[in-house]
Amino acid sequence: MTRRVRRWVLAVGGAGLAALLVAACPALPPFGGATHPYGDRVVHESLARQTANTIASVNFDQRAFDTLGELGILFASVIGTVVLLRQTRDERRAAPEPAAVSLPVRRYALIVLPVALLTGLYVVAHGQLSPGGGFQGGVVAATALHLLYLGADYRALENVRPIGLYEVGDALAASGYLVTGFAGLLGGTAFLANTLLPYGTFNTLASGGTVPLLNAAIGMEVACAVVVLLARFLDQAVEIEKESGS
Amino acid sequence: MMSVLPYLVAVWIFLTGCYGIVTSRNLIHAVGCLAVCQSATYVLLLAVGYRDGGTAPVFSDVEPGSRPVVDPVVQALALTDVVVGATVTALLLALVIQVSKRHGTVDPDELSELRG
Amino acid sequence: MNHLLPLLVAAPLLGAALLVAGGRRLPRAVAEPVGCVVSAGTAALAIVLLLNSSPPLVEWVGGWAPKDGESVGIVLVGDGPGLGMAALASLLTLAALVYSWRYFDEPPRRHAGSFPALMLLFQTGMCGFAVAGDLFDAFVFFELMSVVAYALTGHRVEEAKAVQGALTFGVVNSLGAYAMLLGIALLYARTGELAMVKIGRGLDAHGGPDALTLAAFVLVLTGLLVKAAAVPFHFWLPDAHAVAPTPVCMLLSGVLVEMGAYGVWRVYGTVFDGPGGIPAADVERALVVLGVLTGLVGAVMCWYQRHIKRLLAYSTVAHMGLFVIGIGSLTPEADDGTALYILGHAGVKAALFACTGILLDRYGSVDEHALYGRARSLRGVAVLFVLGALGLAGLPPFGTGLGKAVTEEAVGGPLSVVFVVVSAVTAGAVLRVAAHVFLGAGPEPRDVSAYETTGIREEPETRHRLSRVPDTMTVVPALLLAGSLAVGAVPGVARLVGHAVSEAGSGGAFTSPHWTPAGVLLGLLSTVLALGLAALAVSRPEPFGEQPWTEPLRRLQSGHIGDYVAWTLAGATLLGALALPGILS
Amino acid sequence: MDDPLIVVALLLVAACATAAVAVRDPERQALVLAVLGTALAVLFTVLQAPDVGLSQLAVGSALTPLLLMLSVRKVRRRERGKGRTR
Amino acid sequence: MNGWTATATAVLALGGGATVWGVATGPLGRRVVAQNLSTSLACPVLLLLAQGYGRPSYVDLALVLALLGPVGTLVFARLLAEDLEGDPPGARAATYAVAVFGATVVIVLCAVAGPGRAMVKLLVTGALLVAGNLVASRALAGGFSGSRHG
Repeated sequence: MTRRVRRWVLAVGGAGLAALLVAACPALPPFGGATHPYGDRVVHESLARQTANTIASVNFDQRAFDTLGELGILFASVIGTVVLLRQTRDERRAAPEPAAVSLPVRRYALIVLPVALLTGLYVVAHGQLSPGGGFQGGVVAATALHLLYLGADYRALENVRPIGLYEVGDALAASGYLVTGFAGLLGGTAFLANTLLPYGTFNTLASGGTVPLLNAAIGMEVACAVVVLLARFLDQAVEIEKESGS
Repeated sequence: MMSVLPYLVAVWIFLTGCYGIVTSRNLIHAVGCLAVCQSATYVLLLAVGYRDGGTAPVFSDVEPGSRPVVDPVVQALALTDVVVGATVTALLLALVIQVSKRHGTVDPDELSELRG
Repeated sequence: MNHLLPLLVAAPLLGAALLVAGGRRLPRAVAEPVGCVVSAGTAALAIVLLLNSSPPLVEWVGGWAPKDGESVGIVLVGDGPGLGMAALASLLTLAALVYSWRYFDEPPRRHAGSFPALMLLFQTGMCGFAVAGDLFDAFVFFELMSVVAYALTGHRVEEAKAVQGALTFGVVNSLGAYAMLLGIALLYARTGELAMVKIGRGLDAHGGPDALTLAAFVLVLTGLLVKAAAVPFHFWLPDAHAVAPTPVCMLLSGVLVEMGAYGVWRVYGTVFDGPGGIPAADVERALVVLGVLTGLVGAVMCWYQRHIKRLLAYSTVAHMGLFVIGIGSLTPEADDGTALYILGHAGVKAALFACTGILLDRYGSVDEHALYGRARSLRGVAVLFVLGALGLAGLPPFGTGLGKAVTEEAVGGPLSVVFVVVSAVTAGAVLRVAAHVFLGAGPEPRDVSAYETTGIREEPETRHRLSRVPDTMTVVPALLLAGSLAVGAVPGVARLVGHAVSEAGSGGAFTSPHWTPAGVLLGLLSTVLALGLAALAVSRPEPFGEQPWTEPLRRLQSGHIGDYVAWTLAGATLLGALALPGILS
Repeated sequence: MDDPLIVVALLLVAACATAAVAVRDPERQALVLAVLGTALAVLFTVLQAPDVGLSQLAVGSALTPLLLMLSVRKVRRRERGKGRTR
Repeated sequence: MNGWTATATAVLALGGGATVWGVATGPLGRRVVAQNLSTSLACPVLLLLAQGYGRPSYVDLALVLALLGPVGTLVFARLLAEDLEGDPPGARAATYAVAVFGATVVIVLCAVAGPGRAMVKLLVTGALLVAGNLVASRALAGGFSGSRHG
C-alpha cells in the first residue's frame, strides 16, 4: 500500500474509533464517583486477613491466580528473549573494551549500589504493608546491579553476574509460587488457598498469611528476570558481533 | 468537563500511539509507540477506580475506615501490567534487533520479504 | 473434582519452570521426554475433567467462594466447550512436541529445555484462557499465549522472514490485547465487576445498551477477532504462520486462532447477550458480515499462493471465516456444528502442516513451483497430504464434514453456499499442490507475479536435510487425521459435543448433531468441486493462474506493520458501524 | 478537591505521550519515554495509586530507557559496520 | 487542597511543562538535560504530595525516584556519549536551581516531620537526590568523555 492509502485507512479507522470512544466517555460514571462495589468488598476482606496493603492482598491472595498468569508472561518473555537473542552461528563474541569512567561517577555508582539493593529488598519486604512489593522491589534491585556497568564497565558486571544462576533462580522462584499454590490444594482446600500460615498481627512484617511468601517469590522472579533480560541486551549491544567476512 | 477529562486523555493517548505505529519509519520507534498505547490502559484503569477525596487503601500509616479509599482492584490490575508491559517490550525489541540483523534495516517501508 | 481445574494451568507451568531450572546441564535427551510427559499428563487431566463436566465445574481459586452471592476471587468455569478447548490444545501441544522430537538442529546452546518449556507455557496460556470465567483473568492468559506465540514464531532467528513475521504478529496482537483491556476497563467502570457472568448481570441491571456498551463490545471483540484473524484483522496471520517452525504452525493454526473464536462465543454468551448487552440481530449482522468477508478473502488468497505454508495459513483464515459465521448465527445447532468443525479442522490442518514440514526438511523448500514433481518417492506422505486435503473439503465421514454439514443446515440459504465454496476452493488449492508436488502432474507451473512470497531457499529445520523421514514425523499426522476422522465417524462423539455445547450455551435446548442425507451430499459436493478445481488448475494453468482482479487484494498484504495496524483500527470502526443500529433505536 | 493537580498531571501525561509519538528519532524518543514514565508515576500518585506509581518508576525511569538505548545502539552499530565494509 | 499540594501543582505545571518542552525539542544536549531535570523536579513534587496527602508511606516513591532517576540519566550519558561529545550540554544555572529547590523541600519537610525514622528517610532521599542530580549532570557534561565505549 502506498503511504497515501495507508493514511486514508488510518484516518477513517482512527476517526471512527475516536468517535465511538468519545461517545462512550459521557456514558461512563463521572470521574471520582463513589460506587466501587468490588473495591469495597476487597478492602473488607483484606482487613479481615490482616493485610495492611490492600493491593498486595488483591495481587497475592484474592486474585493470586492472575498474578500466576502474569508470572507466566514474565517467565515466557525471559525465555523468549534468551532464545531470540542467542548467539547464532554467524556471530562471535568480542571481548568488551574497558571503559574509563570519571571518578565522581564511579564513586557515586559504588556508593549508591548497596543503597539501591537495600532499597529493593526493603520495597519487597514491606510489600504487604506499605506501597511496594515483589514487582517493584525486584525491578529496583535488578536495575541497581547494573550500576556496575554504568560506574565501571561491562567486565565488572559480568564478574558478579553468573547469568546461568539467575536463570535458574527465575525458574525456582516461579516454582516456589506454584508450590505454595499446591500446598493449599494438598491441605484440602483449594489451589492458592492459605492453609498453613497464621494471619498474624495487623501491620507487621509477618502478617497476611501466604501474602509475604508469594510476594517474595515474585520479587525474586522479577529481579532474576530483569537481570537476564538486560544481560541478553547488553550481550548484543556490547559483545556479540557478526563474524567478519561472512 | 472534569468528569470525563481523564477518560478523554486515555482515549487520546491510545489513538496517538496507534497513529505513531502506523506512520513510524523505525521499528524501535514503533515499539516505543506501542508502549505509549499501553500507558493509555493504565490511565483509564486508574481513572475508573478513583474516588473523590479518597486515599490509597494502604493502611500502614492511616487508620482503616478513617478516610474514604479508592478502588484497589484496578490498581492491582494496572500494577502487574506495568512490569509485564516492560518485558513484552523487551521481547519485541529483541525481535527488532534480529530484524535489523537479517534485513539490514529497521525501516518498515524497506522490509519486503513477506507480501502477496 | 472442581479443585483440580487450576492444575490445568499450574501443571504445565511447573513443568516449564523445572525444565528451565534444570539449567545448562540438562541434556536434550531428558528435556524433550519431560516436556512430553508433562504435556501428556495435562492432556489426560483435561480429558478426565471433560468427562466429568456435566454439570459444569465451577472453581473459586484460593477458596474465595462467594458469600451472599458476592466473591472477591477469580472463578474458573470448567464446562464442556472450555474443557474441550483445553483438551484440544493439550493434545495438539503433545502432538507438536512428539513431532518435534529431536527436531531442531540447534537448540540454543546450553538451553536445551527452552523449546519444550515454551511449548508448555503455550499450553498453560491456552488452558488458562479456555477455563477462565473472569474477564481480566481471561485477558491475562490471552496475553500469555500471545507472548509465547511471538517468541515461538521467531524461534528460527536466522530466517529473515521468521523474525519479521514474528514482529508483525507481536505488534498487531499486542495492540489488540490493549484494546481488549480498555474494553474490560469500560465494563468494570459500568458494572464494578470482573467475573463475566456478573458483568452480564450488571449490564442488564443498568438498562438498555448505550454508547458505552457498544464501545466495550467493539474493543473486547477487536482483541479477540485480531487473534481469530477475521478480515480486516487477519493480515498478521499468513505472515506469522508461514514462517513459524512447523510444530508451532500446527498449534497456531490448529488451536490458537480458534481460541479467538471461542473467546468471542464465550464473551458474547456470558457478557453481552442479555437485554443490557448488544441486541442479537446486531451481533449476528456484524459477525456474519465479517465471517463472509473472511471466508471469501481467505479462499481467494489461498488459491493464489505458491508458498505451501502460506497457502495453508490462508486456508486457516478462510475456515476462521466459516467459524465466525457459525458463531455469529447464534443458534444452538450452529454452535454444535462449529464446535465439531473446529475439532475436525484442528486435526486436519495440523496434519497438513506436519506433512509440509516433512517436505521442508527433506527438500529445503516449501514452494509449489520449486517442488514440482520432486516428492514422488514420498508415497506415505502423499497419501496423508491428500487425505488431509479431502478432510479440508469436508468429505464424509471426517469431523470437518460433519461440522460443516451441521453448521450449513443451521445457517441455511445463501450462507451455506459460502461454506461449500470456501471449503472447495481451499481444499482444491491443497489438492493442486499435492498433484504438482507428489505426482508431478500437468505442465510445470511458471512464475508469473513478482509480487509474492515464494517458498524457495528456506532453511530446513532439522540438522541436515532428511534422507529418511523419521517415524515420529509421519505417525503424528496419521494420528491427527485419525482423530479428525473419529470426530465425524464415531457416533458418540458428536452427541457428546452437542450435549456439552448446549449445556454451556444459553439455549438450554439439547441438540444432537448427526449426519443427514443433505449434509452428506453437500460434503460430497464440496469434495467433488475441490477435485474438479484441482484437476482443471493442473491441466490448464492459464485460466486458473494469476488474475488481474486479485492484484489489489494481494497488494493489501504488504508485510508493512503500519498497514496492518491501520486496518486493525478500520476493522474496529467497521465492527462498531455494523453493530450500531441496535444502539440507536 | 484536588482537581487542579489532577488536571495538571493529566495534561502533562497527554503532552508527553504526544511528544513521544511525534519525536521520530528512537534515541530522542527514549528520552521522552523516560520523562513520560516519570510523569505517569506522578499522575498515579495523584490518583492515589502509589503502588502503581512505584512500579512505573522502577520500570519507566531506568529499565525501559536502557532496553531501548541498547537496541538503538545495536542497530546503529550494525548500520555503521555496514557502512565501513562498503 | 492545602499549601503542600498547591506548591506541588505549581511546580508541576511550570517545571513539568518546561521539561516536556525541553525534552521534545531542540538539540540533543538540551534534551538530556531536560530529562535529568524532570526526575530531579518530580522527586520533590512527590515529597510534597506525600506531605500534602498526609501519607508518609508515599515517601517511598520519592526514595526510589531519587535512586533510579540518576541511573536513567547515567544510561543516557553513557550510551549517548559519542553524540554528546561535540557539544557537551551545560545547564549549570538550571541544575543548581533545581538542586537547591530539592534541598529546600527536604529541609522544610524535615523540620515539619521532626526527628525520627521519617526524618532519616527524608534525609537519605534528599542526599541521594542532590548527589545524583549533580553527578548525573556532570556525567552529561563530559564525565564519560575520553573514555572508550565498552
